[in-house]
Amino acid sequence: MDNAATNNQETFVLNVGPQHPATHGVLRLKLTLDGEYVVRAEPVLGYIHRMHEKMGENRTWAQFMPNTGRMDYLSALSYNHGYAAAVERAMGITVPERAEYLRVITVELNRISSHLVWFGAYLLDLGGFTPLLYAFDDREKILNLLESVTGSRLTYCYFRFGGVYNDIDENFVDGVKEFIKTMRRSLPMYHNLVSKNIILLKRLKDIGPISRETIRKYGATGPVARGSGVDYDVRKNEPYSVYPEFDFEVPVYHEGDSMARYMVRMDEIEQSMRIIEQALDKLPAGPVMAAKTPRIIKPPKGDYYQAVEAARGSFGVRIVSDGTNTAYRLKLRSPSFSNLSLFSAVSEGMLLADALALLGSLDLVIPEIDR
Amino acid sequence: MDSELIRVIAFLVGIIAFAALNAAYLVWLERKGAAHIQRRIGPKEVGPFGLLQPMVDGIKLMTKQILIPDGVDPVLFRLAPILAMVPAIMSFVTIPFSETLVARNINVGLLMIFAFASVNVLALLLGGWASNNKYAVISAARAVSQNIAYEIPMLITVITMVMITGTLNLNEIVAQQPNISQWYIFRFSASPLMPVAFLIFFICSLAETNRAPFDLGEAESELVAGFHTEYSSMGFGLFFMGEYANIVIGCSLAVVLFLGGWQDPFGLYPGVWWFLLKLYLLIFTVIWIRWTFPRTQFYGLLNLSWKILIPVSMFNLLLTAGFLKVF
Amino acid sequence: MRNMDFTKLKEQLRPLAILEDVVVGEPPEEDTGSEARVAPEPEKLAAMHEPDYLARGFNLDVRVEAGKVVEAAGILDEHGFFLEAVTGVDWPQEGQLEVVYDYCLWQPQCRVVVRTRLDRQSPVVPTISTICPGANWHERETHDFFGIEFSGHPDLRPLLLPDDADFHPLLKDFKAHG
Amino acid sequence: MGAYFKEIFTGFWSLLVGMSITIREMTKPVVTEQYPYEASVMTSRFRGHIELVPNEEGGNKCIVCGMCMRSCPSACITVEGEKREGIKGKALTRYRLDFTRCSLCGMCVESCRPGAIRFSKDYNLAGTKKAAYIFDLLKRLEEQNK
Repeated sequence: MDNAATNNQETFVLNVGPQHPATHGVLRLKLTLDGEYVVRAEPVLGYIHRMHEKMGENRTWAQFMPNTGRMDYLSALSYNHGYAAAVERAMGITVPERAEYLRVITVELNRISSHLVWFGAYLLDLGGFTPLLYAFDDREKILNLLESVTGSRLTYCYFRFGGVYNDIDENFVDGVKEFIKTMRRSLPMYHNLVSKNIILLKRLKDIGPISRETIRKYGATGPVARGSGVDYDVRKNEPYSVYPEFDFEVPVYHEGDSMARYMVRMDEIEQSMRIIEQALDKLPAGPVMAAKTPRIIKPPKGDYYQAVEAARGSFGVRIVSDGTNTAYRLKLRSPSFSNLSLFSAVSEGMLLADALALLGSLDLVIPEIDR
Repeated sequence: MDSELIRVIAFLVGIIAFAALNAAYLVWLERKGAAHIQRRIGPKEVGPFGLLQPMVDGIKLMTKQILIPDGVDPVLFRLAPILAMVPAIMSFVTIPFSETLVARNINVGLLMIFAFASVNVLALLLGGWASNNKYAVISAARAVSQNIAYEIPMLITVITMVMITGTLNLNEIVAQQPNISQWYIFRFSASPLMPVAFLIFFICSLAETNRAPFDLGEAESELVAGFHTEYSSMGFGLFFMGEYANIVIGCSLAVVLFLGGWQDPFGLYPGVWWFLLKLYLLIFTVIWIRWTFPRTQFYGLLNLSWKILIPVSMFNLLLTAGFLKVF
Repeated sequence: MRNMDFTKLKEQLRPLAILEDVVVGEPPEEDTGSEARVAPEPEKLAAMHEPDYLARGFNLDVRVEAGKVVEAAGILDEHGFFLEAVTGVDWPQEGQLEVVYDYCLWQPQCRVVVRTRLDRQSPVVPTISTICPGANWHERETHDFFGIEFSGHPDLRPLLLPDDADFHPLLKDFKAHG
Repeated sequence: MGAYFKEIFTGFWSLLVGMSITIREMTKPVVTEQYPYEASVMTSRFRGHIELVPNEEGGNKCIVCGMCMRSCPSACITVEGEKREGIKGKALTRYRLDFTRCSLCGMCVESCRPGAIRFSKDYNLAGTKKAAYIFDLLKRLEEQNK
């Protein structure tokens, strides 16, 4: 028991996790509670720490690619993208346009599937079971599409330096269009079933408000930041790939509560669909791999940084190269790490149930925090 | 005298069988209902449509070891599951399934049911407290305050009903509702708020039985399994059966008080089938609600009771009193 | 830097930067074109570079003494930057450990890298968690991986490694198995 | 006061809307796949563990260059070959795949110039021992030919 707890008879320590339904993985929260009120919350990390950064130093640049998909298993393609773009930046490789379009299409599909999992799992946190199954039904369609292109369903390893692994098949474009049609029907259903539900509104409105300043001080990004009125999206603010060619909005809500973060993600599903539609319409013909990609990747000496907007926020890759075929140093900046770090500051004084609602609204993927 | 003894024994066996069978098959219904709402199939392997699944589950539960963790209160820990089941079975005694199919037609039947229903919360409290588990204690505290909050509007509504019916005998209450226009839910001459009163009663019985969306006691995403976290085997099984038995009691009461019990809506063929039909429709609604909504937050739950249900049921009480006086 | 003039920021950061020897006439490795022209002393230049954003991915690269990281963090915080990450790089040949702070601005786009080199034997650097609370975990992680001591840090227990970890896996002399 | 009643009514209405949605979904057909009884066909690009591609005579196309071994991030491939009369290069004698460590990234398939390996469509492997997942792909190919 904690010292604070033994000294004060009114408080006790509740261990939430590492095996607990609310933590979605092996995260542990050491909560000091006064009744049901959180006095102090301390997340304990590292239960699935695998030292990806050291692995990066021990294998060739190309061999590290599968690792990126295993950090955030829900939006693996964004992580593929971040790493591929960082090495391409270091090598000065120009990616063919078709390949960039395919990257954007698959990444955005992946983002939708990630948000759908979050939506279902979050409702599960809040005690609603059925939306999970509906969301997984829709997500299944995305997984089928991505499987037909990438060959795997979750831990994709689709991107290569200079392009993508292989071109789409003939059914993909129609399949995606069909999916967008069904998703456009599903979204209003989700809003009627869940977003407008009085019980959900009561549970999320004004719960876990995060101020703009807290967001900045803790370096939170992604939907968590955008739910607090921060108009920051790497796709817009630091455009990469072919994102500048698309017309899409960055949903921003100013309330900063759990409901705002919820609405940001739901709106992002719609915006991702808009990007996919435009990308499908504009999809250029051509090769999917750069012709001049060197066989052996040896980026010139120096350090390079690349950020991409993953489903959970800004994913950054910092490469330090010494000009050999392995990385000298590979820093993976994962968004959930920063997003979770503000939890203990924000959850103070909240009810247990609200604190867990806040935790869910941060959309954590533990392997990505622990790396 | 002899026939009376046989009657008691027959009803005793019948009631226990009814309670156990209901608990078992409501689990099946719950799983099937949930599955189809979620566009799955649900249990289908054991027997046709998985109908033997409850039996298999029961056998599994009975063959499991009863684990008594360190540091629990051994007596209370064992007592709590029994305490959860017994009052539920006792309450069945006075439920009129049909005009004649009632174990004991007690004059204060309604009162007796509420007396036993309040024992149920004691079982949760003791089970949670005796478990020596923080999740269980939090859950027990939640369950108690929830039950206190919801007992009030429920009893106010029942008092309103008693004022209208003028009796505590359940069979007499049913007899007063021979057809659909006479059902108390539509008896606007007694009070224009009767459907609201039914709704309050129904919501309260959901909360009293710790059913979703008021299942704060077992909020599995927060408290793992709440008060029965440490229970295994039939200890858990009894809590589980107790919960379903309580749902049956709650819905039976709603049927008796508001929906005309065993009476035919058209006054033609009254009988036990009408009672069961109405009962299972209500129970299905309970299941339907559970698989539709997220769980309420604790303050939301208390606010609903203190800020909405209690004032409205009070208003209904006064209104009914006024109507009784005037008409 | 695009879109906006960061001259004030640069003026504030320049005094913090250490002076490094630059051989005149021969362009240094990093693209310091604009700096080289305005710098008063061609041989001793402030180690503040503006690399080509498209090639490097960041806009400003400042190398400071270990004692100045807090001041640098304060200046960047004032300008509205947020801390993306803190990390280390091991340079065993030079006997040094580098600490890298990545800062980023919401709008307009600007990434600033602040770096400092520490002695590999006794790597100590003041904590910036007093200015950016978010640095708390990043510094703990860097302490885990490199053994860098962040003086004044409220809680340097291992974050990602086990509580009893007595090794620092990202040091170059730590050999990974398998 | 007005807001109080409004909230009750809109709240109650939202609950009814939610219930109407779930009951509507209940009448729709089930979407799950009853796995052991029915199984979906793997897409043509599905990545199972790798297998050797048979040539026209049912043999393999491997030239034992070792590129797959070197490209594998997890070092789960071991290729052994020997010099044989009448064959240019080496002939494959053993192709060992340690599937317990494979991450199905496909680096080996990409690096294979003669196109001797490809992804299989095996997705329902099950076993209780680690050794069950250490395959000799050459033997597997020979067994398939029988």
